[in-house]
Amino acid sequence: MATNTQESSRQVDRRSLPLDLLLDMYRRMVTIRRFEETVYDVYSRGIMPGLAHLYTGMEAVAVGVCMTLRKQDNITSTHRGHGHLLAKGGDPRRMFAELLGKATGYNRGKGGSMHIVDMSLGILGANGIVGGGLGIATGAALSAKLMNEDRISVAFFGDGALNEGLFYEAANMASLWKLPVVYVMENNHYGEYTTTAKSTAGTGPARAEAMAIPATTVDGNDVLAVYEAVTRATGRARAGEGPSFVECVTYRWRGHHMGDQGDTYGYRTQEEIESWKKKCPILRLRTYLIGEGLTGEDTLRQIDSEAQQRIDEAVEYAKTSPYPDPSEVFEHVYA
Amino acid sequence: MATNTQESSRQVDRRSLPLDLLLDMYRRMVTIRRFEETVYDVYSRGIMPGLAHLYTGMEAVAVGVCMTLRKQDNITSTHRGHGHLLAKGGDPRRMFAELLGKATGYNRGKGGSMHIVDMSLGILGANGIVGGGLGIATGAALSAKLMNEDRISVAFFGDGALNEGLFYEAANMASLWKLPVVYVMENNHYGEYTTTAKSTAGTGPARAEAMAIPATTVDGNDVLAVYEAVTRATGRARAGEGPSFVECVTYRWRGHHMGDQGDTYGYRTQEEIESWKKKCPILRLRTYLIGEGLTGEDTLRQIDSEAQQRIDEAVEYAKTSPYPDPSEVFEHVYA
Amino acid sequence: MSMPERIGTIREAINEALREEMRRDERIFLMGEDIGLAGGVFKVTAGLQEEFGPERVRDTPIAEAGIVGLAVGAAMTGARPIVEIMFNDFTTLASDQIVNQAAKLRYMTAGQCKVPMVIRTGMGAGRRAAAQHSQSLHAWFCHIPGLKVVLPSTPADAKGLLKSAIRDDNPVMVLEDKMMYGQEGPIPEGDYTVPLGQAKIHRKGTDATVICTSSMLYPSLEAAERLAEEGVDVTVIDPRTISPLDEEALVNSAVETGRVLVVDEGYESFGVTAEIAARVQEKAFYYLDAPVRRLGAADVPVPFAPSLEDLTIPSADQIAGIIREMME
Amino acid sequence: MSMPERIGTIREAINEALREEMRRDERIFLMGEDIGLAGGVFKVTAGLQEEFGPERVRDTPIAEAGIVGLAVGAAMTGARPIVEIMFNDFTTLASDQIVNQAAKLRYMTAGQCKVPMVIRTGMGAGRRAAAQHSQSLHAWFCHIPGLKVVLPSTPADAKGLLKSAIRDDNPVMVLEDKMMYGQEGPIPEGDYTVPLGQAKIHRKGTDATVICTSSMLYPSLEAAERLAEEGVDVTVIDPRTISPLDEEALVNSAVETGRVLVVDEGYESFGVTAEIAARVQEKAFYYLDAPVRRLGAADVPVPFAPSLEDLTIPSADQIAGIIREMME
Ligand SMILES: Cc1ncc(C[n+]2csc(CCOP(=O)(O)OP(=O)(O)O)c2C)c(N)n1
Ligand SMILES: Cc1ncc(C[n+]2csc(CCOP(=O)(O)OP(=O)(O)O)c2C)c(N)n1
Ligand SMILES: [Mg+2]
Ligand SMILES: [Mg+2]
Repeated sequence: MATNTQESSRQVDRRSLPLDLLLDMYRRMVTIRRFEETVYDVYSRGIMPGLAHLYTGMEAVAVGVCMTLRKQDNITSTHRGHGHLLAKGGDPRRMFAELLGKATGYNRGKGGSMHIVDMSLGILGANGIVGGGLGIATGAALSAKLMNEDRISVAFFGDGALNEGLFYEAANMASLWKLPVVYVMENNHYGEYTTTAKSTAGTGPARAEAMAIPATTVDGNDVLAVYEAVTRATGRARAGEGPSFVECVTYRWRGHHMGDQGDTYGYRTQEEIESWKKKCPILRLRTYLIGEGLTGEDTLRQIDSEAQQRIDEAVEYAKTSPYPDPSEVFEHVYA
Repeated sequence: MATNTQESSRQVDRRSLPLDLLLDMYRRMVTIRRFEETVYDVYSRGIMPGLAHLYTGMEAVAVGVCMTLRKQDNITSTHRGHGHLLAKGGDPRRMFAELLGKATGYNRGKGGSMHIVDMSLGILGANGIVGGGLGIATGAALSAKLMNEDRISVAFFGDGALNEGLFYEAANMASLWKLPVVYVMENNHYGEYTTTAKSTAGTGPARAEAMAIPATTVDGNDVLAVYEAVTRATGRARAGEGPSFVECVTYRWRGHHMGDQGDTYGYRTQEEIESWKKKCPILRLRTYLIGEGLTGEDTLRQIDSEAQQRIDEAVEYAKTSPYPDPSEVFEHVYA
Repeated sequence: MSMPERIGTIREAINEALREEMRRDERIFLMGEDIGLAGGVFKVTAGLQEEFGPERVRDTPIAEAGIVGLAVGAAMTGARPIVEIMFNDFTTLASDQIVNQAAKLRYMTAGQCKVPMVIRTGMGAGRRAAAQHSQSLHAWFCHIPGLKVVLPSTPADAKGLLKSAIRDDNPVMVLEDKMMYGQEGPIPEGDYTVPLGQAKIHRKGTDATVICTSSMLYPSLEAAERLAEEGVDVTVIDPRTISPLDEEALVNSAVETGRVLVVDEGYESFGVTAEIAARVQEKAFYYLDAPVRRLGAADVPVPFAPSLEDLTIPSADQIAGIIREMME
Repeated sequence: MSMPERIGTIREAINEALREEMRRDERIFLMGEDIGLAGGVFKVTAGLQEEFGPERVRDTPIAEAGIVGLAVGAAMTGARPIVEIMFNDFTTLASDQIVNQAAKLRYMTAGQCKVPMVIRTGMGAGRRAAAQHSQSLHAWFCHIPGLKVVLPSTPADAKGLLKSAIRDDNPVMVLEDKMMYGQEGPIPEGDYTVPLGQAKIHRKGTDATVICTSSMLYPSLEAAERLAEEGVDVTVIDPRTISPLDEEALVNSAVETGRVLVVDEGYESFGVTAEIAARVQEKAFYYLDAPVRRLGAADVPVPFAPSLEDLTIPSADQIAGIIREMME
């Protein structure tokens, strides 16, 4: 979370970004990828309960956004939350333990994939309700303003969530009250099995602009483009200029959730998936780093293997952790 | 409802409108005015229970819209519904009886001011929930399309209702599915005691356009301007081209409801009210009719006094009607 | 009933009821998220879009309030919409449209209109789906005059009750337990209906009565089997329609056995078990040998961890345990 | 309690509690429709924007789900929002945010966060406001683990309970009967709190117990007066907090008198009276001389016509009549 340096200037020139920032982006994206693909494996072997919505292919969005944030900044995430949490600095061990319903998990096994929270990192939660976090992120921005605290909010949400009424109610207030919040729409072209074209008249950015919220669309597979656009948006937020809206166009490689992996349900073609795999966001950053001569294969391979190791450890940690005590079922209902 | 003649052409030249149509507009506007001002009197004398939200000053909107509709077309109305109902052909006697909670009322006294329905006139109801009718009107348009019935819907709603999420959910579907519905936003500058500027970022038309719904703003105190704009919108609907959005800018002369009449609550000035009274929509049509030599004072005065008489009869009818039988309290819960 | 039957799942039974009703009545249409092309996330509507086309089996945006709102308007104007809200938890997003519009329009208008629509939704815990995908909020709907509330527990009832719900001229909430979609049993072929408001006695005993809803039928039957071995003879009765409730059948059974346990998967407090217990104790008071007991889901948001989640759902063990206590 | 008191209305008591708490704790802010400039449609928040400014007494757009959603996020991040939802009927628009977010976040996160917020809303019929402006839906909130539910019936309780609700670290629903805003009574000055979860005995008798909530206190007291003249000595007890319920106090009274009537203005079926009746009969079964009786609002959408509306609200006549029946 050391990227506070951009705060003064809102224009980012990708060529001026420090190497450690770029490598950190790479590291986080790879960590997400390894995490998700490991979830895929573990789930496929039947040792993971419940639902899991994988972020594979969308890594550049979470990382491009969260690298503009500081520890005290808040995010709200979605049902497809692993990437956001890891990008904001979440601990893969406690995440994996949560996915297995263990007492060492972030939520002591009570939340599972869709409800992980880390208040110390400003992560206000994944959410099982599509669009459910939009009010929360906006409210966190309101409290920052009211209590004069130096923090901003980012709400991640999907192209499908754009059609829930809550967005308009919350964003309207954010616009009226100039709240420090950035709405990041992850347009991966589908909400479950329904294409954006069939679910959405008009576009996200147009809808935001109609509420006087500046909006932009970026290539969500280009982590630097995301970083650039969101830096402008967070800059506005930090300067008290109000909310912004950033649409990131991307794609999920895996099924909507683990239950339907491999099955296209007739809603998309294998070719489409393959064509997007060619636009892999990690490969793209890799190629940039090497192509520009900023780093070498070895460094990146080192990062890759460290990431894999970190995830393997996380799995091991999770597997060997205890289940919560039965008595915990009645704990934490009230504060 | 004899204005079906405009259906083929969507461009209205006000100079070509037949006199009987113009006089009908005038008659309906005056009827609404007399109805509302009589409600004001009756309420002030303490013989009317509950809430009443008066439409005085906004008559041109309801009439300009409803004169483009046929009997089978549907409307949904709001808490401020008397004008819409009368414009669509509602019977003032059964309306007044309803306001007094009488068994001869439209709803046998069970609904009161905010819930009057007349299915035979396609009136799907006033509504006590702000924005509550937006889904219903859109659904009526959907059923028309599904069942291949030749009718369209109009949803009336206020500038305040624009901020309820339901609008976006319903209008998005209308746009996607090209449903025959017209959204008529009555911008009277306030939702209760809150100005549009404080409640709404951006504008209604921009929000509709962002969902690919054609939108326009008209002077809501000019019945002919409303009629012209809505004729284009209903034309689109009838031709299967989908929804439209018409913002009508107007003003309510009376308080938000009868309980706060005379009290400006500090939210608006007496001068503002007076300045809008000068823009009286009835006076405006009157001046036009006489100024263009289309009719004479006598004819209009005749209409005025007939309207007053009709309302006086309605009050008399309502007053002398019986209350519903106590046993009715348990009737109509289920069909 | 001498109708031909076949063995099938609740999923199939619902699908069959929808298909047959849509063939019978052109005014019926379905709308919901991913119900068409994908056949629904629980595959309940599979194949229907193929037969009836995308107009009548309509995929919607993710917009629960809007979906129900449109259904209300369509129902008022002569269509007969059937809405799927994927998870019961998401009906909260449409509460206003369900409660303030659909349920009240007939009464508020003194019968000028009717709102013949069905909302199907998946209830129940057990899928490790955590607190926002596991609720059974039927008590909410039961509390609202103007709604009918149906909870099938067998394939035959799923078919027969859904058909009745579809033909009813009121808004009817049909809550399907997500764990039961694969539950097998006989499905009567053809035009089989089960009237709304009629309980069903699944097992008749003399010592105690278990009144149970939806998937709670199965642990209740299991508990009854176990108790039978111990010489305790238990009636198991499923109201099937929770609102309106077949009070007479429940009270009669209470009078016969003198001991009643009510089991339901909604949160226990302020839930369906309370209403049934309150009515039974009032109407059968002088015949009761013990207080009416209740067993609902634990009063906690449903936890994700399987080891915890299982503790929140009423079990055969608990049911048998309570009946044993009552026999003392 | 030797605190100085003054006579004032429930409206004033609430206003005073809000004012004192806002002075005490800067993290508290109010949001709602027309609560600031206009002081609320029931004038409960009058003068607060003048004292605390438009940031802390915040007029919002008409957007109930958004308002509650923002409050949840603000509460999670250290603020202490108090939301006004004008009419209880409109809380249905925010059900998801109340039930799936506010109520569950603490549990789902195993205590990592808390959601200290209050939602005040106006319940109750009698204002000739018809079916969408007259509901008392507190049973809904009581059914949801993670929420607390408070219904004051006197000015002192209105002040003391609201202060406790504001200081509580959980989401607390405070339902204020709209007919009672003008109700007068003593208001203790200064820092007066009433703990959540404690019932209050308003009148102590030996023959029967009336358990009543919110505005039902007054017809219950009136019925008790009338019955006293007939020689029937009635306890009147108000739980004040409905969730968590002071079960002990209610059961103790049932044990003492042997006859219990529960009165509440929510719809009778599947409402608060059912839960209380079910608990009392279970815990006091062997002390009861008659079944626990219930009286809620009629199970119909609230009609507009005064002549009909009045029939839906429990009355002193009905209460006295039921107690008389129970004494036979
Ligand atoms: C309120 C609500 N409605 C429906 C669902 C079921 N659901 C879960 S994810 C999803 C699709 C969301 O699409 P999008 O917002 O584009 O996110 P993506 O899955 O593509 O990341 C749906 C419909 C839900 N969880 N919550
Ligand atoms: C869901 C809901 N929230 C709040 C209210 C209270 N209320 C009644 S009318 C009104 C203002 C509506 O403003 P607008 O839509 O502009 O209509 P207008 O009164 O100006 O005609 C409000 C807030 C309500 N009836 N329903
Ligand atoms: Mg998507
Ligand atoms: Mg307005």
